[in-house]
Amino acid sequence: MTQPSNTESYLRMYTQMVRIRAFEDQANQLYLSAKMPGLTHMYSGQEAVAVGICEALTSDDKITSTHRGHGHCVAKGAEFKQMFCELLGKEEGYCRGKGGSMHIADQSNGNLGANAIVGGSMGIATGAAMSARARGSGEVAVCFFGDGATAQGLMYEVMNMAALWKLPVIYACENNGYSEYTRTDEIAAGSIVARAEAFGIEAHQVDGQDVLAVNELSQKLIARARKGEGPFFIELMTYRYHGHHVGDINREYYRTKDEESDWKSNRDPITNFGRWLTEQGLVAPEDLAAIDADVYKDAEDAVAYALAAAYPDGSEVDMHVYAPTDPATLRVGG
Amino acid sequence: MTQPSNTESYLRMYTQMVRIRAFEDQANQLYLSAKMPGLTHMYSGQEAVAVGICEALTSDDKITSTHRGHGHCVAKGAEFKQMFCELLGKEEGYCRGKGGSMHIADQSNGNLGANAIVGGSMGIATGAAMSARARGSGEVAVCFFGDGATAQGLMYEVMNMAALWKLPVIYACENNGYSEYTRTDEIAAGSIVARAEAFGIEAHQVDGQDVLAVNELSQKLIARARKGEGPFFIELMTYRYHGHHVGDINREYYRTKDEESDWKSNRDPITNFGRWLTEQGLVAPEDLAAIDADVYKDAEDAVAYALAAAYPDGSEVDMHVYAPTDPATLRVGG
Amino acid sequence: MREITLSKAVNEAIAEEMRRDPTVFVIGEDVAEAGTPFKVLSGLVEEFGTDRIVDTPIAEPGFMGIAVGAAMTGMRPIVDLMFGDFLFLVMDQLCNQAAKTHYMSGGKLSVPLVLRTNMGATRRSAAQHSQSLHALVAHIPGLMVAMPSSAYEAKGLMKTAIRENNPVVIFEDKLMYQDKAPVPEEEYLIPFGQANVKREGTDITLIGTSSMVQVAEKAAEILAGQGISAEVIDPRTIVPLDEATLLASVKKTSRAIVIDEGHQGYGITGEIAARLNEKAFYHLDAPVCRMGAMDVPVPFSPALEDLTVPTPERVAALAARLVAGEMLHDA
Amino acid sequence: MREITLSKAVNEAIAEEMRRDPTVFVIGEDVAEAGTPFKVLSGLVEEFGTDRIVDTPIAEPGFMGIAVGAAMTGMRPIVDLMFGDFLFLVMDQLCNQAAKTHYMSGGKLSVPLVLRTNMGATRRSAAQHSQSLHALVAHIPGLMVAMPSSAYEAKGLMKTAIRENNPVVIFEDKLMYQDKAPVPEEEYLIPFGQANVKREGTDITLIGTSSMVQVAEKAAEILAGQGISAEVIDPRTIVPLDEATLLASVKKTSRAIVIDEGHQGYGITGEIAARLNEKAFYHLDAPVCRMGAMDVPVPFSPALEDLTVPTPERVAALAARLVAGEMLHDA
Ligand SMILES: Cc1ncc(C[n+]2csc(CCOP(=O)(O)OP(=O)(O)O)c2C)c(N)n1
Ligand SMILES: Cc1ncc(C[n+]2csc(CCOP(=O)(O)OP(=O)(O)O)c2C)c(N)n1
Ligand SMILES: [Mg+2]
Ligand SMILES: [Mg+2]
Repeated sequence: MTQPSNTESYLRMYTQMVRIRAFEDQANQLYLSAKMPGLTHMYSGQEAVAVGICEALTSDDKITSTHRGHGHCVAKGAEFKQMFCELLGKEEGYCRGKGGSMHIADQSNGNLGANAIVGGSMGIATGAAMSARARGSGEVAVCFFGDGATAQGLMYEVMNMAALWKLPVIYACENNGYSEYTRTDEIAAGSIVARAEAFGIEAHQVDGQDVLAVNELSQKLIARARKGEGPFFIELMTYRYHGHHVGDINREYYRTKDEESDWKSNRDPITNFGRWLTEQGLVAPEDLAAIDADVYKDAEDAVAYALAAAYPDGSEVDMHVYAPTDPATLRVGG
Repeated sequence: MTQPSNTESYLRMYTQMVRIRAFEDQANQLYLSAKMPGLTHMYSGQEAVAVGICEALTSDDKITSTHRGHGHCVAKGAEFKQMFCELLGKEEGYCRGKGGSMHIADQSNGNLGANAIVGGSMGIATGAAMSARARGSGEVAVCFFGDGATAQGLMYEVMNMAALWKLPVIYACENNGYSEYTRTDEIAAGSIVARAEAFGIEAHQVDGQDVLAVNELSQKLIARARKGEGPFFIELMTYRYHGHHVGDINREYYRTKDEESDWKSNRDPITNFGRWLTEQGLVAPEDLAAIDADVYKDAEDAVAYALAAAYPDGSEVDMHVYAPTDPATLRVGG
Repeated sequence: MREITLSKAVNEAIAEEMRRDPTVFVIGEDVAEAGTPFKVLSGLVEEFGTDRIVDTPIAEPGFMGIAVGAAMTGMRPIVDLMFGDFLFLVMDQLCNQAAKTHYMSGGKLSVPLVLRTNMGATRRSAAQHSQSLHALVAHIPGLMVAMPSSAYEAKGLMKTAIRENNPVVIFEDKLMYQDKAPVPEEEYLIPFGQANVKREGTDITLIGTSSMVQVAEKAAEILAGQGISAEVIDPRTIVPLDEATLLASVKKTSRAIVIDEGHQGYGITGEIAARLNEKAFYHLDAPVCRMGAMDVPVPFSPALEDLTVPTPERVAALAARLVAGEMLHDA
Repeated sequence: MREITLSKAVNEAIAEEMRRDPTVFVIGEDVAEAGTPFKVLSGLVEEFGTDRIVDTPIAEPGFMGIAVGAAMTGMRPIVDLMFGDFLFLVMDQLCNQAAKTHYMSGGKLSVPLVLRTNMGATRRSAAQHSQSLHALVAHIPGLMVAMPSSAYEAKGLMKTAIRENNPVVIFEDKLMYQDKAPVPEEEYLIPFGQANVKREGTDITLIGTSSMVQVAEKAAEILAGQGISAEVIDPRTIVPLDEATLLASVKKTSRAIVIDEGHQGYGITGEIAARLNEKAFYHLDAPVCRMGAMDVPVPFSPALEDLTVPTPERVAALAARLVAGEMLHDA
């Protein structure tokens, strides 16, 4: 693989962040206009985390994602159309409409799926890393999870094994300051990075609004994990702009509007990275505006497509409960 | 409560350690002579841990115990007769024969029970501490568990809550170097005390063969926990003399006879404490021998009693599935 | 009589019992200021404070275990499990610890706690937020299992659950939180193990749990239009189960369908049908039939999800076949 | 034919499949040098090394989750769960993740793993080491459930389980590890969903799972002495269930008892009985009856424990009553 020039890679990161934001804006609109079945959790504000990390991965590398998973899915290479189709329960969705927002998966790009059990994917990511090593594939697995998920015991169980067995897995804790309607300091005692370190895992804290910082650290750690120096732990300090889910509108009882607008105005990962790109003279403001416009157009088109797309046929309801096994395999000598 | 003189308390500790050893020797004999239903796990070698800690507790304080629980049970004040009856499945046992060795409980002395799920009692101990505070009882709860149990995620979940809520609970990790047939360093990455510290919990490591060291540290921490300065974590370095259970006879494939005899000859908690007591001139060797003889006699008598005792009547089989509730309570105004 | 929502009924039950008994407390995620995502507990923290309405980290096994320990030592915790699907996370503490402690201790220790959680699909919440898992806990001796079918039931059963000296799992239907029903101002409790005959009938007995009681009642309406008289029974608690009332009805009508929103396969309908078949065999004109949720993970797509649960139309159609004797020819 | 123990049969099945397919590996506590506490896996680590026979810390939820992730990405893990009672600890990873992944991904991901664990009481191991919890997993769509009744069955079913593209839970009876049975040297597999008619008979069908097949066979001997001809059937897998074979038998004999070592209440016997009642109703001379373990936590005391499980004598007595028509008068 030839190394892309820095500017190329910067622009890719910028574009990917804008794609996430555009996707979420459309998804929110779908909810507000009552076209979305159920609820969904917006990733807006956290784009630099998913993009900074996923741009350091190959498409064979695996990730596991969360209930707030659209960002990871886009960053790992998914297409808008199949994503919106999935969110609307349509047959052309990544999971034929069976998974929806909280279970969206895109195995062709190494995304093993969002997960509606907080912390539920920590074993899966660790197992993918174990599998990568057993198969000699050279892949790395990244486990995305929130600060709230650090309360789940499963994390400590699998970190222990990952450390004992030196597995190529990166635990990426997206600390957005809240789990649902509760501040992180009310649910997390001590220090999150120290918890990983206690298992002998090298741990870092990084500004999750700075895509370059995230990407640089990720590149280093992923390269080292590939060489067998893993596992690693990263705590990424970030913020979610919307409520816990799209329906969480009145949230002043747990966080102030001032706090929200401070993050949005001063620490937005897209605005700041765009400003830096132009300040460095790497790109003209109009170029960025053109990217934005293209991406938003794509998103709108994809929404229109998905709205018009077909639901799965009723006969699908009891398909895919069990995976088929080739009968020849189940015979002697098979 | 008047403070006992030091010598009184030392002799109590000595006696309690001998009582545990005598109990286990008899229990092992019962197994070897095929009089014991099922298997059981010997505490021999670890006596200073249970006694050093429990002598710092009142009988209202709560403990939770493990599959290797006879030591905790004796140290918390239980009687031989009811214990042997329980091990033999007799009606006069602490649990009317329904629990057996792995579930022996003695709520009258604050022992909430052994537990056959490794790590299974960590929540229970933490909840007992929460309850103590809610009831304003001033009690402290001690959670005994092995090094192997530190792999269970539940521990990290409840330590987090205990730390957030400053509960009066002491996590007492008996590190005897093995979980079943596996060395601790093969199943525990990093540092056990650091794991507690990462949650902001003050943690100590202590020589678990030195009953005075254990008792001194326990007294301090328990007093502080009672004042609301808890939780605390103690890692007690110790050793089990027997196999994982009474049937684990050939164990050279996982540990050497040399290692075993080194601990038994040089680090035995009873021998060493006895020697110290006589060296200090606090007691004559004959006095200790007399204690030993008395205790062994008691244990033998209790075994004979238990062997002759009656099994529960068959009609007990479906008793105690549900606790009765006073019908008056279940009525309006009840 | 005033009408209140199921959500409000649960809230009232808990508040009344907390006033009555200082050892009762609530523990779970976002139960305090947020009052749970479904807002069922709104207002309680204002009255009882954060010492008795306790917000936890996202650690279901952990706070379930803490509740067991608290219950063993003089408190009466109400564990709030945000979604019934998370039962899988607390099974060890619930089934290996809470359920067995009284028995294993020979009756010396007891675990008076309530695990309140929910069930019910068709909210477009997909496979991990839509399950109805009461069959799992009903199988474990030592647990009691309540399934309220209305606001009235929810209040009365919750109050009993809190006063019980045993671990009780109570399943609220998420879809019913806003459903209103008449609920007296005066205190009342609903005893466990007493089924409620919601509608009398002579041709067939429809036994429904939780929201399936409403489904059964609607099916009975449809059947009435066809000249078929259906009796509708709500067992209220599946452990203990009021076998006597169910048997009396089936012996009278000679036919029955058991309707439940858990998966049909190896779920609760099999047990109830098997007991009725066994003990009312001589009186039956048709086999006791069942209708549970389909044996598939709950799909997200609305086009699929609605197919997975029993509906009044499907229940009525099956009932009509039974009454017509068509099941006999199949069998 | 040579006779080998059930323990050896399982060992051979795993070894053969590991030789055949490099993606198969074993993960669990003390599986390597110790070969598990029951010594079932002894010798495997010598042949396959510690990369493929992987000792874990005591972290059942953790290594279950790891197995799910490995299975989703090209491996075929065999998870060793030391006691069936620890199922409660792995339920979330097993039932929320492994069981649903194929469905939730619309068929794109699959989870080919085997969870091998055990069941069975009367070992004096008390309430947390004696449970038979297969009913819990049988209720969850997406899982397959196998219950071998002999060394022969254990080997053939294990080989099929390993080759299946779905999560399979396989329950071995702890009490049967040393039981010998004829097992051919040549490779064979036993397909899932094909019941085995162990003994033909005309008066009553005895359906038993796992060690209850032996109990049923002994009961059939007792009954033969009383002039009653019992047919004995082993379903082998309860998911998928070979309803056709069971129904054909019950239609022939007109009577049946389902025998299982799980708790009777809300267990698997209810489902099987309900299906047979429903689909063979017209042919039945008596209700399909059941005998499961008592609905009590397993007591430690030998004086109590032996009362909790079905025995040949009790099965035969119930069968004789059914044949005599006595159940009809009760019902
Ligand atoms: C096991 C489990 N418990 C509770 C929930 C309900 N829940 C969904 S998201 C969430 C908060 C998660 O917080 P965090 O991990 O910080 O992620 P964030 O939402 O902030 O991205 C909770 C409690 C769940 N889905 N799964
Ligand atoms: C959840 C669970 N997993 C596995 C076991 C089997 N088991 C019983 S004791 C034990 C080892 C425990 O080691 P440790 O905690 O160090 O205690 P020790 O035996 O050394 O006192 C294991 C694996 C169990 N009882 N419970
Ligand atoms: Mg968060
Ligand atoms: Mg140990």
